[in-house]
Amino acid sequence: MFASDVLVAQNIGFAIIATIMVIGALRVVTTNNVVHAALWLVVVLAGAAAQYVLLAAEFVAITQVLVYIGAVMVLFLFGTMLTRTRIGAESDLNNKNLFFGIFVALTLFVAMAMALNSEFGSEKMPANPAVATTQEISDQIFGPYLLPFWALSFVLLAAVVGAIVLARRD
Amino acid sequence: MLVNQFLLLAAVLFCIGVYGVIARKNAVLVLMSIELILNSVNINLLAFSMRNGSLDGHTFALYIIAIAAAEVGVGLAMVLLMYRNRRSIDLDELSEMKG
Amino acid sequence: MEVISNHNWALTVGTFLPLVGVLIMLFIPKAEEALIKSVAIATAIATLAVGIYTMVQFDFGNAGAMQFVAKHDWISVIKSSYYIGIDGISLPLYLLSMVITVLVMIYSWDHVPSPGNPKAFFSLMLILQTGMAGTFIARDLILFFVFFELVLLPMYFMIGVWGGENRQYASLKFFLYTMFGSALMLVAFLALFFKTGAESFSIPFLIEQGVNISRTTQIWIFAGMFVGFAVKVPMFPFHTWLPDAHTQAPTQGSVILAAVLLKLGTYGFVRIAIPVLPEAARAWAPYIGGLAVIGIIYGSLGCLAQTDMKRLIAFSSVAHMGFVMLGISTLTSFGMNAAMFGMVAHGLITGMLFFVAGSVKERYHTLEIKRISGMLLQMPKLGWILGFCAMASLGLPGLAGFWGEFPAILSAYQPAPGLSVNVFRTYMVIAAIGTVFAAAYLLWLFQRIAFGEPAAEFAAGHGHDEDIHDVNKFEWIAWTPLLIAIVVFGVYPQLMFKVLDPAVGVTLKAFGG
Amino acid sequence: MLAEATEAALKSGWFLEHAWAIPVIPALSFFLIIFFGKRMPKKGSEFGVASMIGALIFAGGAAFQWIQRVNGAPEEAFVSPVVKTWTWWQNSGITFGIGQHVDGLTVAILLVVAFISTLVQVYSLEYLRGDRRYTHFFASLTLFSAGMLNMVVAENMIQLILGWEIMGLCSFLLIGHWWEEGANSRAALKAFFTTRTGDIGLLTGTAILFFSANEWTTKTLGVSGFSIRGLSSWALSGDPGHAAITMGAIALFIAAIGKSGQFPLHTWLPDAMAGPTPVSSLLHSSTMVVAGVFLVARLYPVFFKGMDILGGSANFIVVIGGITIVIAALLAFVQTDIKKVLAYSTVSQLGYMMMGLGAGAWLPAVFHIFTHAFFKACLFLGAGSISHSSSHHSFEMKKDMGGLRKFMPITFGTWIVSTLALCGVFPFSGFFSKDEIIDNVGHNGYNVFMIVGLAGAFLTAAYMTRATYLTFFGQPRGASAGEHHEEESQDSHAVHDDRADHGHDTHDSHDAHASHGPRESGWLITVPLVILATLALGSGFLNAAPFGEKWENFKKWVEPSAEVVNPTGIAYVVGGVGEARVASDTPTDSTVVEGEDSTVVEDEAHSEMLEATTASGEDTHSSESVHHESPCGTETPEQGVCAAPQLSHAPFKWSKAGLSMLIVLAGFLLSLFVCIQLYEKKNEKFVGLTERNKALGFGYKLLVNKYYLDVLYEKIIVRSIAHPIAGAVYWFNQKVLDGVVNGAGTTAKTIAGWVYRNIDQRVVDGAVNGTGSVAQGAGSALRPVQSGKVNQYGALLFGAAAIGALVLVIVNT
Repeated sequence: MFASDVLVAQNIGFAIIATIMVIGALRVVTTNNVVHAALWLVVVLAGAAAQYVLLAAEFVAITQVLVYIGAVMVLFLFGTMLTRTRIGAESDLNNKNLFFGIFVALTLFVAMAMALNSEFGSEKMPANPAVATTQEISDQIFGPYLLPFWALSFVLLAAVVGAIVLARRD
Repeated sequence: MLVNQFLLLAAVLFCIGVYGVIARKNAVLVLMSIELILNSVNINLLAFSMRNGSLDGHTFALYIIAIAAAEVGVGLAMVLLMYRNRRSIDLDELSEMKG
Repeated sequence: MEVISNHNWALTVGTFLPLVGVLIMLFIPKAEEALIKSVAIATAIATLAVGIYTMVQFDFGNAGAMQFVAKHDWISVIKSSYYIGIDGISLPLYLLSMVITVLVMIYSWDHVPSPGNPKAFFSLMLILQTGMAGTFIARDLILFFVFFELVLLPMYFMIGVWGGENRQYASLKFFLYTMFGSALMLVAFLALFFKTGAESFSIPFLIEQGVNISRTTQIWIFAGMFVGFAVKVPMFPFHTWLPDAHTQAPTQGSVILAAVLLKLGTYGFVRIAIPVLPEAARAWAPYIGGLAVIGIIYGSLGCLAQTDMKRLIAFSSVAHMGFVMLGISTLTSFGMNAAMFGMVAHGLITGMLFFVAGSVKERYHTLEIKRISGMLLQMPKLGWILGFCAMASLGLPGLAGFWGEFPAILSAYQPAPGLSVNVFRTYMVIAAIGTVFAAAYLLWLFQRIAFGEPAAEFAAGHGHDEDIHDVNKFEWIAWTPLLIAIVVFGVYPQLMFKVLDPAVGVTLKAFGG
Repeated sequence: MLAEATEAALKSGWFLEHAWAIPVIPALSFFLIIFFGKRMPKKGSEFGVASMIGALIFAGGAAFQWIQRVNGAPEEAFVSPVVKTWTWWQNSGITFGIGQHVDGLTVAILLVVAFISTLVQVYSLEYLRGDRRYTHFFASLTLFSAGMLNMVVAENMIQLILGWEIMGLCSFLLIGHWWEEGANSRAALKAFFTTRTGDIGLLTGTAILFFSANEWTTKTLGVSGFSIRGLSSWALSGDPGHAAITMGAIALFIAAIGKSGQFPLHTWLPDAMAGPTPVSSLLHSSTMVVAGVFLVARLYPVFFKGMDILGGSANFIVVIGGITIVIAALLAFVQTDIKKVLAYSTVSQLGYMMMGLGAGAWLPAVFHIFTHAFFKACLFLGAGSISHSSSHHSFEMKKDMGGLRKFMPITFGTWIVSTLALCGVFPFSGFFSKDEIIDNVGHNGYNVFMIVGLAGAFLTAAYMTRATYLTFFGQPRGASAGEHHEEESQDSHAVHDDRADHGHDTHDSHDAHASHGPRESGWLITVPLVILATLALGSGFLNAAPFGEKWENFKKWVEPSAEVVNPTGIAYVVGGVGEARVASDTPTDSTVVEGEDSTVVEDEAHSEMLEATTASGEDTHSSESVHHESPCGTETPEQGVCAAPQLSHAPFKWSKAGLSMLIVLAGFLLSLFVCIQLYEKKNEKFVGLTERNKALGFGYKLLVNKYYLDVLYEKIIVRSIAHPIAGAVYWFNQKVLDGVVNGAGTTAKTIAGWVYRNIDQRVVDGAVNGTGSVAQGAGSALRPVQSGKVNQYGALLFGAAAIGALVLVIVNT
């Protein structure tokens, strides 16, 4: 019965966070203000981090907070500033693909929803999953997934170099 | 706690992201939408790894975060460049770059 | 069984050798045109040599059986295997494709159409050769399909890049049309695969299992294949891509198209559709026959309405393939033999006609029948060759065309048991009338172009003199084999019937024909 | 031991065994001429003449040995043909042969064809000297003869078709020999096209007969259903259903109509005069047009049963023949071109042959082929000689001839002889053939057609008199009077001269005419004329019924006796086995040519037939004595097979002959009278009669317009097919079918556009740009991505993905 309380709590938590995330996401793609959009994105990302916690992935959650909300958002804001997009409302951020976008999004959602329902109708998560420790993850990364890790590091390197090459004014 | 609830959430985010990519005109906003998509993927990964009780999901989620960072970096650099060349980051105006 | 062994390497090599040639050509700089050409031609000749070796090794006493069989796992996931073999039906077409490629290349030595770039042109022809040869030896549906489609792309580029004014429309039409056909065909193949227990795509297996499929299902599957093959043949009413493709394609393209590509469709009927689905074949035969005779009359009338020589020849293909399909639709050995013979004959003759048309175009810079006349006075040799081909094409006995035409008509008098005799006898009469039309349009063409006085604009001293020269040496080299073959097979058809007949018998086991 | 006796009794000889070589020789020389002709001193003509002489020698040898064979055999015995086959093609394991089928009919026609061809070639040496396509001409001429000869020796229908069509082709080339003239090439086209129309019948008829007969022939005779021998026996065997054999016969006869210029397909024949005169003479005397008649004579049993000949009522063949005689003869009256007169006379003579065959007068008809060849060839060559030497290559009797008898005695003499022969005056050859036909037609109960025949004889006499008068009597006119008409240079022949490579010498000859007017032709022309005239006079005595049995050699040698013979075929009564060996073993001697052989098929047939053989042996002995009761043709033989239907022959009566003589004489006199009145005295009662008298005027108009048949064929049928119908079909093709195809594309586009204009735009652009860039050789499928706004393509991508996903999901659930 105790466990069940936890479950209920989890569910309620999930529901709240999910709602916030969805609203945030919607605002991101609808707001007319780039900066607002960025801030709403923060909300979504934070929500995502929270979900990770619910999914017993502390390390990822933390990384999410650090990298995304820390670095990426800052990047975005810088980008916004550097390109001197008007802070504040802007009229035409949307192009005439609006309706097509909605059409596609809905289609996709319907497709996925159907697929998911038919696949995992009411399958439950394992009751009390083992929380993944950082050590386990590091074992994973530097164990079986070493090669992808290297590849990734190269990608990052390339990205850094590329970013510099592109952005540097001369 | 259902598996589906996470997956559905991810689906919703994904679709919203797609909508953003399609419907937005401002480069920065498009990048943001892409971030949304990536996150929804992450959620999926973690959900599944919890379901299967394996850690691969985590690993990949991390990788994705890293890649997202890189992508945003490059992306914004390009936006910057674009802005420098023609004082706007309106994607619709990219259309005259026919090879 | 391993892919290559001492006794069955010939087919694999013969099929893929051209690709080796392409690889070599990749490393030759574009500028080295002569080198590129010679490498390509050398490859083609080497391929032909392998083909001839195959023929020499071929056991003619046992032409009905598959020979040089090679079988090896290929895509085990979908139970498709690399399964090839050759029998009396495949052999002539297999060789035909090789011969035609060689001759076309020799012809191309000094006839590379604009915008030049022989490297690409010759490579495409080699790839085409692989596709064609492969189709004729494949014994596995997926393999067959792959080769069948492999043929599309080079031809698409040939028409689209080296074609005439309206090439983009023509090439796109050709591509999409055929694609549409083969899509349905693929579906039919898959249906066949699953209906036979999803065990294998190998044709012999399907022939065993096919009979167990319920009649209605058979009919539906056959419908899919029918469209796929009929588009390629092309049968009325799926033929409309042909005139455009032929008219726009460069000479070499037209020749290969007419000589070999059209045969892929009919070959598909003979090799796959009919033996695998006998019930459906019986059910479909009257309709196929009907479309065939419509095609005969219709194509001939289309010819009579043409003002462009090449387009006329293209329409004549519709009529001739009509005879082939009529033969096939009777499901009798007479019909099948006629059809198979007709395919080869049509390949030789119409190929030759397109060669001539190309040379005429090159001389006069036009193919308007109205504008050309008196060719026999200016270029007697070319003129008489045209006359010869016209005669062969209208089915004159003693030339190859006759043996594809007459037995087909004959067979329609008595179709396979279970088919309506009256219907097919009607077809017979209509087809016989078609031969008169054939004479009409071909002789009309010949009379208009070759007889009479040269047209004023092309008469001597009107600036065309340097273009208007008689057959040159490359043309002779490229044409002589075809001309000889037309006569030889016409005078002594047994050469081919001896090979075809047993294989046809095997194909028709299910019909007691 | 019976076998030895038979072989001793029934001689076969080297020439008979090698009759197949007769067509082969000219065929080979055709290739020689094509490839080396131009380099030879005589421009290839030597090959042609030599090969024809070779063929003639072979034919002569064959004929001689055949006569020996017949004489060697006992009275009334069936003398079996010499048959050989080699494998030609096969189907479902059964091989079909090519080879020879030599019997009386064959050797007779072979002889004529080879003979006439030789003379015509010799004649052409002079006639076409200096022609720009001298070599081509001889090539075609030789191939033409090869075709006819092949058709005559044909062992089976396919081989027959081969020769038949080769003749068609060569007639195309020869008639259109001077194709610079549009008219000539059109005439050539017309000839080929008309005969080809008849060939529908040939193809279908062959098919019908093959499938009806094949089973029986294979079982009984061990030959395929194509084989002449097989078909003949089958027709009389009582096996065929009436419908099948009738359909087959009708179909084949349609082919004969086309080839032999019978009504209503005779219209190509006069136009065929556009060719050089030697060609006309060859076409109209012994080859081409005879082919149809020969077909009927060759497969006579088939027609006999199929058309129910001698069944008492009139049949298809006899009716067509009768009509042809009269209409053609009438047309001959209104011609001013001498060659056209002869052309129509040919048509009407062919009518006689057909009528004879249709009325059961097989032998006279065949004999008429034989004799007609000589005098008709002679007449044509005579006309050629006139135009060549006297009238500047003009054939206009009224304009350019007249009074030539003084200048061209030899030509005149031969002409008169041949004319008398053609009219059937005793004792010229025509009398013995044509009169026999009329006689037998009446004898067999076709009285109406006997009258038609007599009327034909009258008309023949009349129009030939007219032609002779206009040509040789009266005063020289036009060219033959030495004037040089300008319009004659419009004449095709003149045109070709002007462009001839060696044009000058012919020009010289031109001027020669102009200077010293008409003169006799050179020996290369006159010698053939004389020879032919002699034969026109003499050949009749080969079968001179009036002088009793022993003069009827042609009958003895050519007519197959209607005996029941044992199924191994082809054997003459006393013991078929041995002869069967002669007939069908011979190929195995010559199998060097080809591996396995049709004998394989035949032999087991024999083995199963052996017991029947001995049985039928003596049974046929008995029937030997009383051959008039031979059941063949009337009822079916109990055992054994028939090779020919039993025909009876009209006993010769001078009274009947005298009657026809009188009629012919009347024709001469009346026509002569009219001619003198009309052309000599210019008697106003006659001149312009057609203008004054309505009925005559109408008839005249009808004749001048050839009964409007040409109008019907060319203006109405051909024109309508060639233009409106074909045009309509093509319109249908472009507008409807293509419309459907393109329509499908466009509708797809518009629908997409209706859903969302942008996708459509992109797709089409994309596709077009795509192909465009491909066309520049630099394209790649991704090309469109760079051609438009980035997120448009994002949109597309996701859109596609979304729809794809949805479809997948729906399919899978």
